[in-house]
Amino acid sequence: MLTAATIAILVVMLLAIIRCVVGPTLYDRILAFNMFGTKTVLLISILGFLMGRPEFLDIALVYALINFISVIGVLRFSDSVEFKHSHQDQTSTKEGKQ
Amino acid sequence: MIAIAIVRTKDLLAVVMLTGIYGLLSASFFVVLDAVDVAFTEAAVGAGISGLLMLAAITMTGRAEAPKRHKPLLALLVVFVTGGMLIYGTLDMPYFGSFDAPIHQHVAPRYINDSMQEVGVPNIVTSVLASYRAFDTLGEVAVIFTAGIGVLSLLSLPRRRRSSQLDESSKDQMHEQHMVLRIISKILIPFILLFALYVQFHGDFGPGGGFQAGVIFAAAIILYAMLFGLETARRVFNQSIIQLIAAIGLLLYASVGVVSLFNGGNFLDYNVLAQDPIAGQHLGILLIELGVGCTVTAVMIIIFFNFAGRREAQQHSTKQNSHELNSTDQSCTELKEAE
Amino acid sequence: MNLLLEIGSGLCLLLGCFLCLSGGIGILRFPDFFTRMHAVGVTDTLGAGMILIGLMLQNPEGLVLLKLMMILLFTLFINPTASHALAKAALRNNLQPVLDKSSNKGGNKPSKP
Amino acid sequence: MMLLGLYNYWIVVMLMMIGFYIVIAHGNLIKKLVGLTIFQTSVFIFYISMGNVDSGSAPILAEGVARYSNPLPHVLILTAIVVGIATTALGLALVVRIKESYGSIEEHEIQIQDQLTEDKT
Repeated sequence: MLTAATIAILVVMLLAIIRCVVGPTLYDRILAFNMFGTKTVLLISILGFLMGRPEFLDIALVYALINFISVIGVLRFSDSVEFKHSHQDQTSTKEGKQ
Repeated sequence: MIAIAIVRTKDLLAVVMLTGIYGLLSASFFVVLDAVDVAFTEAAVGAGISGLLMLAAITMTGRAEAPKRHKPLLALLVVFVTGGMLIYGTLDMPYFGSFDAPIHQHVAPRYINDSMQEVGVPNIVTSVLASYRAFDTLGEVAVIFTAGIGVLSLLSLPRRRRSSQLDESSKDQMHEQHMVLRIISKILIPFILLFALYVQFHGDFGPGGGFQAGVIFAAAIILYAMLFGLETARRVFNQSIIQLIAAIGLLLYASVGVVSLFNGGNFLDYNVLAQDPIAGQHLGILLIELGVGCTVTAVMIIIFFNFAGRREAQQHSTKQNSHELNSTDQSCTELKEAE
Repeated sequence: MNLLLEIGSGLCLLLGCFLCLSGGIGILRFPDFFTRMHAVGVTDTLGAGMILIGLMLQNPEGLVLLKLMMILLFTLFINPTASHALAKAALRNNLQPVLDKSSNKGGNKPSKP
Repeated sequence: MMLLGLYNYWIVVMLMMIGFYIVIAHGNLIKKLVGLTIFQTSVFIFYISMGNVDSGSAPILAEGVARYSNPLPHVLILTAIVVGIATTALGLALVVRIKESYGSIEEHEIQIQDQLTEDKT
């Protein structure tokens, strides 16, 4: 059961990475990043159980917190950049779609 | 893997996001490879702080990357030749996970077998870090300290008080925008700080220690600074006090060594710190982990504050230029300074 | 009793996996940012919660349980908050949702590459 | 079949070369720093994978665990990560200053500006 869960989470992580690489806008990427972080938390907790060393949960806890902080940070910093370079961003997304 | 995508992407912000995911991924990799402490550090550093710093730098320098002028064929050639040579070199290496590789023969068995008797700390990584190779760690802390000073000297601004209406209005606007975030963070920040302390003092028994705890602590304060404004955070954590803390951490570490010298042992030999060698080891490890934690926290905060302060000043100056309020503002600040 | 716990944890894990997978497919297939966010924001929290509850049922003892509960609590706090902030920032920076003008056949549109 | 046992080194070499390629082929200074970070991480993975032992466990002493992976690389890398972030921050600070004085962070533009000033003097 745990192994199946691990595999499922790995698949989801792969999907999130694809979205992060493709993602037309910045926010898609942040979304994928957030999701990836959550999945990493789950993955590490499950791995801890699989290996029989539940000390790993500390790491998962750190992840949950740090993930939040980095998402907030990205949002705060991206505000100003987005305003400054909104024109460029549109062109770059067009390039990305082609 | 992701690295290839990083090569291809021109938009630097996207690159930073990918770097963050890359950090998370490599940390999971470390977990799989049983390196718990390393994964801990990489999680805190690779996913959080480094991404934030790069973002802060990018907001100051612009995000688009210029197209390449020259063809990268030569670079590709160099890369492939080097990579081929390196792979050829690995053919003689011991197999992955094999037990009798030379790395496992030298000092590692002693650490694994004897550290419980000699140091009395279950986490071998901590005992090696803080006791067997303490001198090494002292050097690393000194390097971190030096880097913090370097950033300080490169980016610090002359101290002056910014108090125009522009700032106030933008602050109010921010207050409106981040209502939910602020409330949630107010709940979360104490937990993060508490958890950092837990990591700091539980490092003997589980994964953790001064380095990780310092980074987590700094991350909590950075969160505070991001949501409540840099000025507020600066008022709480005075810059000069933080610099003092950074220095004190390093000094604490070194002075533990000196004290053990005075007590008749070697430099950083904790056995002589107390009557019982094991108790001495515990005391020494506790103290130097504390020193490491102080220095790392303080340096990370210094780095972030300087980046963010420089950024704010830059935005401020562009705003001022556009409004052409230079002279009045300066007189305002001069008045404030005179007060 | 033990069997019951085992079955319960298995069910929770299965449900969590299903939710996560649907979220993953959602993030890849939906046409624009806001629908993607909807897919992820909803399934992610519940999926993570389910998996964590499943793990809790696996090993109900002391510190491990406490830590798992902390993670669960943080996830419940953090995920909706992050989604909220993200949506708000996206809306403020003029990212328009793609509206289906033809009719209410939502979901039939091909997703953008 | 024998060669498959070395796959961890190949991953490391691949990552290292990708980082190396970014450093030498891209002109943007921040991109170069990202490349350096990837290079760094590849070295970390190299060390950690060398310290790994089959069916070994994390190096925290516990009852009933016979084999631990090698703690020494973990210690080295643990400190190296934090030192790495500190030096990266230093590099970023330098980049910011370069941007302020040159108005650009592209390598060739900076070189052109340098040459112009040299020609003038």
